[in-house]
Amino acid sequence: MDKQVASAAEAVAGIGDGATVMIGGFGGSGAPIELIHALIDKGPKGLTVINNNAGNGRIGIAAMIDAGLVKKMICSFPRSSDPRAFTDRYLAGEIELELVPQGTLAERIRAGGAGIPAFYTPTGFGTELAEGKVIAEFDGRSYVQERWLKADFALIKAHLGDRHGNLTYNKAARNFNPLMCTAAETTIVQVSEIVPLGGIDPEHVVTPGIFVDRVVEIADPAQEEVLIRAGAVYA
Amino acid sequence: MDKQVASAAEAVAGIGDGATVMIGGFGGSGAPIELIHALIDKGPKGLTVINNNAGNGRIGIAAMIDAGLVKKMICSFPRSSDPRAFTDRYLAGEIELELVPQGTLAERIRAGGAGIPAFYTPTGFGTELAEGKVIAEFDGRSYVQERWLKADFALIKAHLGDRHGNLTYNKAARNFNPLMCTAAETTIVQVSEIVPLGGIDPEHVVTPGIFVDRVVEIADPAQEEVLIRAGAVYA
Amino acid sequence: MSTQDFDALKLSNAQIAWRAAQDIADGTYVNLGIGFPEMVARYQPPGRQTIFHTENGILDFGEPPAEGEEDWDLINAGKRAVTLKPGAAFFHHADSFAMVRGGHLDVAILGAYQVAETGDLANWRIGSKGVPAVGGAMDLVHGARQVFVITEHVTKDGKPKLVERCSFPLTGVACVTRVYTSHAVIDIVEGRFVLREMRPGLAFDTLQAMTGAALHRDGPVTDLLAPALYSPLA
Amino acid sequence: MSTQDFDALKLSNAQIAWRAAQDIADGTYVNLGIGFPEMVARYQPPGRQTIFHTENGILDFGEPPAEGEEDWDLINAGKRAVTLKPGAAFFHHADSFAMVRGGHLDVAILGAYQVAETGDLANWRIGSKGVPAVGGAMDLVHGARQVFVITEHVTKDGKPKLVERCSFPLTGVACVTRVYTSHAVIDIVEGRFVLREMRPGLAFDTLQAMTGAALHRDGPVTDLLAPALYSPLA
Repeated sequence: MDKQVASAAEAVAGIGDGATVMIGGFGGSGAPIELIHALIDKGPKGLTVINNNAGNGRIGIAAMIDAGLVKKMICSFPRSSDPRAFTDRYLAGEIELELVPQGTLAERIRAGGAGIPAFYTPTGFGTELAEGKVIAEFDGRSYVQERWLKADFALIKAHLGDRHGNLTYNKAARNFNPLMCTAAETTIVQVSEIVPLGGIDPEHVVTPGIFVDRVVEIADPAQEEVLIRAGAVYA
Repeated sequence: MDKQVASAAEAVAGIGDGATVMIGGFGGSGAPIELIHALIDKGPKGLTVINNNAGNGRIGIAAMIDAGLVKKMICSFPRSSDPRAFTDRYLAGEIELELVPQGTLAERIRAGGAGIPAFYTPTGFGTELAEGKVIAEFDGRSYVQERWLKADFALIKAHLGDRHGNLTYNKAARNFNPLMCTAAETTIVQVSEIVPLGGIDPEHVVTPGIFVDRVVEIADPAQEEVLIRAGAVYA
Repeated sequence: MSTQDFDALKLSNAQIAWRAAQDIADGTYVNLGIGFPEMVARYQPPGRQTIFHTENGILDFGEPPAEGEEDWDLINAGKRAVTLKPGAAFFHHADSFAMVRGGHLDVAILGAYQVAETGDLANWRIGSKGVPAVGGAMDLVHGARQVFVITEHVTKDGKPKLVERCSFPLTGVACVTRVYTSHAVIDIVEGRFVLREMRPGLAFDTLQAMTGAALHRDGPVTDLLAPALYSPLA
Repeated sequence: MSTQDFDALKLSNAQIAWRAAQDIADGTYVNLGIGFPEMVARYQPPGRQTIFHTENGILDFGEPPAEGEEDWDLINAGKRAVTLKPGAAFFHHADSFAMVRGGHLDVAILGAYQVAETGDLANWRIGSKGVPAVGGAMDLVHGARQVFVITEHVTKDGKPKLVERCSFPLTGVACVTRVYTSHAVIDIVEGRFVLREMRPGLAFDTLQAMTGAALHRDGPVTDLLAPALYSPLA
């Protein structure tokens, strides 16, 4: 069993028009920049992208939007330090938005990975984000029913990985990445280093390899926040 | 902030008659034997105990049952290598049983800790364990609604701990322990060693201290399977 | 008393944050909303230890690092670089919101556009224009044992922010337990604003006039005091 | 053909396990039920790598250790001591059943009291007496992409185990995809038993007579063969 692939381009093979793609990261941490840019090079159209944010500056998800790949964003916070790419298209009616509270977004993805088609949460009850949703009362309190979220592909940034797909993450770059690994039909991971089997202590594995399909080593990966502060543009 | 207590007896203080108590462990691994035995010494009655099994031999949960502490077991598998303590009382109608499929038991506890009052699972649909439960269809498939499970207290066995309650576990002794930490009003943990703050790498913490209330160091803790094979009796 | 006089009696944002910080007990787990609420961390009374939670997966983070020392994989929910204290832990977003939703936080401190006497909070969106963004606000208002709001007592153009019913889109229903304003400390008890503290020199009737719902008294009302503070953000 | 002749043609449990093992592709994730299904691990064809999952929180465990070398914190769901392979991982029970329920396992192999042509499985309880115990059986039948059953074709007293509708309490509805019996390999396709392999020398009519529901043919039926095997558990 060997899930290693040789390049970011090879890693994103098969992501076609209309696919739903989860992309890890929160703000400037944990975004799989090299995989995203390889996907831009490939150029599928009409994608639905699931991420906490909606892209920053002119790289990563923002560059996907600039390149016209994205039909719809599912996210909690499409405003960030420099959200021009999304904002311009959204206000022009050229991109759809499904706004999901951040904890609900995380739990919906977790549910998708765990085979839980729906769950109840207090979050959003009585707000416009619960409009049209099933409401139920448990023990005298009202809750909103939320559905699982799954994707065709997940693009993930991890720290160490092995050829079976066992993964660790770097600090708060963990965020949505381990959840998204579980909820996609095909999970594609870039790691800073591929270590031999057994190189990750079984006690320290954060994502077990069962959730991973492809692993590519990208040594010294770009850090989104650093790129944005440097004014980088991917086009 | 210091969650350390000096002894197992002090750790189980406040567990009174009628309490619901989650107890970690699966088969012979991960059972907090010293905490359980301290609770037997204290002697509360009418407890509801949540564990995967229902006690083995004459120690641990089996000894709790022998000592007449337990009114009801919530578990997935009340048969094991030597389940006499439970079996005898159950067949005599002296102890109640709520039988829950193992994955549903884990997910109900996880839901209790995560503020999810109910969720849907395919597990048990069409079986006698789903009788009387709400059934719903999602995307053409039928699912059973299950409710969260919470407890007044959790008795947990971990490996390393610090005074804030950050924890690691030993191998497959992890099992239900991290979940139960999250779902009890008061979570009581025995660890093999209390290390200084920072002694556990923040990347390797399995249970963050927010889920823990009391930590007691029990160096060289008893291992349930070893005790059972030795024919140990706690009375 | 004129609006100008009312303005003259107000606490600065730093002082509001200071006042809220006094009510955070030793050994508690706290989430501070992005922006203004983050100021609360600066004014923890000496000797008290608070463990701060951030939605993006850290418990027990500390001060920002010196400029140039930032690790951009070590940030808080406001995307600002932070440092770790000994005993910190990392976890993923589902575990992080399990802490929030599951009732494990002692206190969440949030800003507000409006707070209703029912405890309803509006703090995520003013109208229907622009790009909506909710982040973790709707999750944070549920689950924490106490939800504190820190806010000016009135808007910039003098309209009440404490109201009978919110007119802005809601963040949560019946969730706020206490409000620290520029002029008063007010508990929300069974659908009523109960005044606990007010600025010395302020008349109850003036405060009531600047408040969009009835203020109740239930026990003593003491002076709302705060030291002079230099506030780089205020 | 008499029942005695039918008996004479049957595969041993070890041979049934061997036959099932031939269908586990290289690079797959597999959960083996407690007891008889655990035998499948012994008969993996050389050169194929299977990663075994156990409900109690291990991926990629291996053979039992030598006697006296057991670590009783390193056990499988059957509570037997195991060892780790390089690349193993530990996780808690909720993550473990997320793997099961979430469709991440390629194959689950289970025993059976009865299998219905609908794919219904009864394997946890025979009657209403004694202490009921379900463990992970009801979870395992959902989620794995393929659910294989390994079983004798008939009960000890010669009654069919493959039936139109299960009379014993169900473990799951419409979940079994393939059945390996002592006499045949049978797929479940759209609510019908479809015969794929049968023992050489066995007449179709005899097999049908020993089966409690109609056997269909849809393509070639080949010989069910297995090598002679020494089975310490059989």
